[in-house]
Amino acid sequence: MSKHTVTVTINGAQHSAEVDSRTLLVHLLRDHLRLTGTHVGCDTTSCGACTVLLDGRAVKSCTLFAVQASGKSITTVEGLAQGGKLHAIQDSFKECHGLQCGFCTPGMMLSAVALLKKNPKPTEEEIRWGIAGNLCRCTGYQNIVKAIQHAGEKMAKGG
Amino acid sequence: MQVTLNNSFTVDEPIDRVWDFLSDPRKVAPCMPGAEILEAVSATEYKGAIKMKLGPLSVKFDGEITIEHMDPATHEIRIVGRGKDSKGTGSASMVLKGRLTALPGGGTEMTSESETTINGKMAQFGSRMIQDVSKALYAQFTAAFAERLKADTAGRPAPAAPQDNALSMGQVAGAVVKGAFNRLLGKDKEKA
Amino acid sequence: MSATTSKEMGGVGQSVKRKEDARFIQGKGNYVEDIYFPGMTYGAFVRSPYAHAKIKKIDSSKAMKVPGVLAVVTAKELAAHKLDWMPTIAGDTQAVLAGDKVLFQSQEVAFVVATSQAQALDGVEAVEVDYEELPVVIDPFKALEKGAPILRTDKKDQKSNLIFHWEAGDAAATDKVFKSAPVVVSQKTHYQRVHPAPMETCGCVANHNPATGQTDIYMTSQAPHAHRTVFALVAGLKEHTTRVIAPDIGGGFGNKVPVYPGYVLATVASLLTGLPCKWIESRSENLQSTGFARDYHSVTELAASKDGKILALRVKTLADHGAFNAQANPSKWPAGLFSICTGSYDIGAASVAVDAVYTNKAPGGVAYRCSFRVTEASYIIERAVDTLARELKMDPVELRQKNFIKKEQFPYKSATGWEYDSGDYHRAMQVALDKVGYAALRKEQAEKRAKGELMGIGISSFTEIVGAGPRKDFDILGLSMNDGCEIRIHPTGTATVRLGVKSQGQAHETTFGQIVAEELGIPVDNIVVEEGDTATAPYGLGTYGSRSTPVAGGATALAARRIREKAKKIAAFLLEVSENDLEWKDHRFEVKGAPGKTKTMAEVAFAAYTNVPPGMEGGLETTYYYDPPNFTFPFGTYIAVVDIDKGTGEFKVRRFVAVDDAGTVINPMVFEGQIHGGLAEGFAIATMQEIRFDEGGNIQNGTFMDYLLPTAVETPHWELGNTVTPSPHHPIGAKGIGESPNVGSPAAIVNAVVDALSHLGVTNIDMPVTPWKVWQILKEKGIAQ
Amino acid sequence: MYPRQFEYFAPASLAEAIGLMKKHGEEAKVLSGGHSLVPMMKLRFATPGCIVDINNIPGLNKIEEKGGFLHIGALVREAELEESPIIAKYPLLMDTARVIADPQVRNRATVCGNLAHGDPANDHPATMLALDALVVAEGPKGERVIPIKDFFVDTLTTALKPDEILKEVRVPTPPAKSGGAYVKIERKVGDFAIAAVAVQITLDAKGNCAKAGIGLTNVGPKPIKASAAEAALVGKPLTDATIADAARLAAQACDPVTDVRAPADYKRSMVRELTQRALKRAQARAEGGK
Repeated sequence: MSKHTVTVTINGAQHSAEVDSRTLLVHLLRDHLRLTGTHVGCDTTSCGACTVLLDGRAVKSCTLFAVQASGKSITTVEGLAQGGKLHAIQDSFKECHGLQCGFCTPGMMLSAVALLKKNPKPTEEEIRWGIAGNLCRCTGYQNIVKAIQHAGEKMAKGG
Repeated sequence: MQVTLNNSFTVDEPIDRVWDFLSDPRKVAPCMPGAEILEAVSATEYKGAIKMKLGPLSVKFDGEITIEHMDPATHEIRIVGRGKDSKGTGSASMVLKGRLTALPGGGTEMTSESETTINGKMAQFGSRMIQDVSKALYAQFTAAFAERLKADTAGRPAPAAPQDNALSMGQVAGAVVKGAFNRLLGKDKEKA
Repeated sequence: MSATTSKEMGGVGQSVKRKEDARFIQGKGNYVEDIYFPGMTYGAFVRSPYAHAKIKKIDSSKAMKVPGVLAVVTAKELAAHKLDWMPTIAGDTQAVLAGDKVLFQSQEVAFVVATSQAQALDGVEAVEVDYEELPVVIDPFKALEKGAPILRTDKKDQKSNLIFHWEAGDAAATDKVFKSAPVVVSQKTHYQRVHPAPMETCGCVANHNPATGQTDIYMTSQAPHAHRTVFALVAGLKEHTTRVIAPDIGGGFGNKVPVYPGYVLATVASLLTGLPCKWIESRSENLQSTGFARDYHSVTELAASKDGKILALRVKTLADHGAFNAQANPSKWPAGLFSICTGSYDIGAASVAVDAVYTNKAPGGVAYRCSFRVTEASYIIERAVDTLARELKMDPVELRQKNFIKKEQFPYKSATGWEYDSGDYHRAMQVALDKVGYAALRKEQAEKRAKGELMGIGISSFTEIVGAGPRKDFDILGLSMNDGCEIRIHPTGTATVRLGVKSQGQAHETTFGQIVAEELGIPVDNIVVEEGDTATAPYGLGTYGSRSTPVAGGATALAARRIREKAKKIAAFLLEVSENDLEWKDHRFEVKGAPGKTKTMAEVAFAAYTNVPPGMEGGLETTYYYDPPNFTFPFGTYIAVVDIDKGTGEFKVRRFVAVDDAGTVINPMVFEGQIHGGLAEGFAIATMQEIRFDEGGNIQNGTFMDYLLPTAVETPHWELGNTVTPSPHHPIGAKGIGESPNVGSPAAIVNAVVDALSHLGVTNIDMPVTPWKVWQILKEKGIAQ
Repeated sequence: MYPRQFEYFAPASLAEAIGLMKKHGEEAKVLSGGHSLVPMMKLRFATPGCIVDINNIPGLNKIEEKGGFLHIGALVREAELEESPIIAKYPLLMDTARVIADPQVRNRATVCGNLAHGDPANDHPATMLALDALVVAEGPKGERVIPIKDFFVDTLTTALKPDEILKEVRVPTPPAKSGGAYVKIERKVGDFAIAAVAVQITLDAKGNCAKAGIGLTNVGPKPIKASAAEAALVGKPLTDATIADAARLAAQACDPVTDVRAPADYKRSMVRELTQRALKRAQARAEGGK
């Protein structure tokens, strides 16, 4: 079987698409569904630009076949804002200047969201380890760390 | 990338018999796991192929084997094999220098040196593995050489080539070669 | 300059939150790969597995049978349109597709066009190329030896692998000083080959419309206008019907300055098929075939008096340029601004010589977060000064302070001919020393040494030269390096600002708006900044070499001032006073001595379209092309503190203090962000990044698995400080900050590690400084086992 | 990047999976976490014609202690291992799970896959060698238990037959006064080790070493069990001298090559250095420390 119909819940909405076996999850998101916020930055599972949440866990969508996601629930950067309100992590990245070129930002934010879910009040050290799967070339990470801390505080206050 | 390996071992056979074996690529080639001679172009030129399988990776090189130098007086030989990966993504070559020395007790010592050069995709992405693989290949080759030589000179049929004569690390090497492989690489040193 | 405007106005000096962020944090950025057109085709390259080989035959027949494959383009097809070769920025020629032979591993050999990317890649695998391997030249020193294979056989006059020999300074005078100098030190260094590796790789979507003749080319370009002109000159495209659009760019760092074969071929494919064609590079292709940086082998000599006055500098460099000279440097400056290597020091005599050679490596030599080789220059002088300090048994701080160009010496003419605009090096150094607690650290180091522990303190007091450049001397392929800014003030008082530069993350949409807000009193929220589309943007040579603020920033301020001049006339008309009675105060026009009588820019703007003075041309817009009178010279002092693990050779940057001075700061938040990023890249270069080849020319780190970029875990926590010494000639006194941190930081880190080992007689470790290199030294010295 | 075309199957049972493996032979590859295989497929290094995805097979994702063993099923992800409360008893596993790749990869990559790939650069092989684990393979003829020391045959080659699937790994539950540690030196976080050492020890009543396991990562063509070093410790107190001696023997047991990571002599020296560090940490843990 080299063609498959996959049905995936993405950002709360169900989508079906016919894909090849070899279609990666990131191709499904970008090429089939035009959710282009998820980026591809490498070919060796190294950079994390393609990070999405798969059933709540951060995964690299370039290392998963689309067919493997069938029946699962995915959150991409486009699904972070709810009801027209930005997610705390989005606000914090802007507030703390946690991004420059913006290319790594979606993946970085999704890793951060997963980290904060597990550890709502991480230390700087824990944040740095928590985003070790995401590369950024612009920010030197310092303001990303700050943004994640800030988001954690905001979320604790219900923001 | 280049990998140079040296090796020597002793067989209880007279030097002339060993020389006969060593100077016949049709006998030497099957000692290399996964290698086969497809066609003899001349007495010193052959066409051959070598297949390798390494976990999920597999690669096949097609090429030529040439005896560039052969001196029965000094029992020295230089065999060069050059091949290209069948997918066009790279090349491999091996220069094998062998020299035989008669031992006082009637046996023969074979000293060999191999220089393997890999260019292309394998050298680019797989350099982490190449040295280990080359070492293993060479060890298996020299072990099989000793084994087949013994069988050949004893007039026994050569040990059957593994079904699919591709190098599948370890599995193909199997019981016969494995022990020799470890001895040759000095892997038992830990126990010593 | 401290902020003069309110937070709402958002003028110069305010930490205005970035306007571009809104789309990026919502996944609504628009990068080249995000562009899709109906019927779009996809292109992918067949690349050479060999570093040097003759191409005997290319057989596309099997590839053409692969489902979805539409075309296989080879050099032969391109030659029919005279497109098989293209000029490089450095004025050399580069094969668009290899014809007779390949000159580096991963060189472009054929281009497969298919209906999907997957099918294009299937097609690539099916193209059969018959190569005959040739001897490979990898070592640049061997490239110049007699009997070395000559690589560029396509160039009739090329009798060796030497590309150029270039000299600056006064060799005779310098040699004379060296002959009689009491102290001479010599420091050999290799600034390794690195790759900028922005997170987004290069790509292109070309869309030719056969019906209209219009060709739109979406490109990952740091210089869209320059690229369109090159396309026009090379491919015969008409500039007026060709639109180059650089949409959002996912980082550039110099990697997106050259013209790559992929851009050309996507365009050719679209022209040939009449369908849009997309080409997106994979990461390994990006690392293996697009513009690398550095690869300077240098010998740096300093002559000094016994009490530490530096008398002369002599530098000899061998530069490895790869297979084609595709470096990004202004035409008349083959080694770029490398002759700035006298650095922050008042040195009486200097001579610099650079030999550049061809090797079987990918072409490049781009200005990677660097103003044309200033990074190499800064590195060699800052390393050599430390070596001299060691020789003289002086503290490296003291030696630097003794030789710094003094505040009162500016403008300062250097021995290699540069005129430094402004600086206060002693002050920046002092701020850094105070911040890091230098004296206490030296004390701690002495105590640790006594216990056998290894700790080092490294200093780098760099001077940059940015803002290329004054057009009488600086051009790229003949295009002078001045840049335009267009400002349109709309009737309701909002503004559109268009620039010839192109942000790749530098926040131009925010900071250039701030300049206009400052100059015209229009709140920054009412200003939109547009870049990257040749159909709308004024001409400019793009963003690299920290030139946006020095050049386009100047253009913006002066365009705004030109607007203000006209606005003043209108305001005078509206207020019924003479122009001379008006002053620009609190960001609006006010009648002198009559505080209530004012006109805001919004009021003037409305009048410009509704009620202009009789005889005056309507509207309120202008375009200004700024030709900077000189470069700007940012500077600073960086101090790194490292601790070494004796058992493993691993080291940790415990502290890193960076004090920068880039003149006027437009947006402190963005300014700091630029420094953080530049420091991280400098740290990466000092400790990890390197493109290496084996003896067969096979790239050893062509993926992100082996081309190492630091994660948040390795990256140090930065401590920043700054001083402000405005540029006297720049309209707002700003100098440009994006590259200083990358220029200054590698030397600080290497100096720190060497300092930790200096008592053992160590004077150099070449980058990247890795644990195993440190361990080897420790082992040699009998410290590690 | 797209792999070459392949057939994809997602069997619902182990039997079905084994049937598919048997049917497709050499062309078939098992997909669990996929973080070794998929990158190789994307670069078109690995070009399997058939993928047997075992992710939908129920029952393979359990981590449980029973019968004196910790059972780790084929689909247990590194992150699940790290998060499991049981793991407190297995500090060596905890150390290892934390230094494999990065958080996203650990959310997908499986412990068993890390073993089955047979890569000497992977981290769990050394860990399991130190722990004397058992590998359970399921094939057409049923279940086969392979002691870990016999499992790694050569580079990227294990004792698994083409139609066998690694079903679980069993780690002996350590007795009281046991401790372990994994110490890894890497070029950057998430990288394969330049060298790494896994140590598991049990102390006797007198505080002497009753049992020692030492595994080495990425310093030879296959994962290495430093048996001589292990033997040298048994019955002895863990002093600086005995530890140094064991470390020396461990360094002798490795067979590294010079590559992009580091020269061979550095790697060998690191095995010695890291063995000492791991032994000391394991000792502290066995004595009740962290």
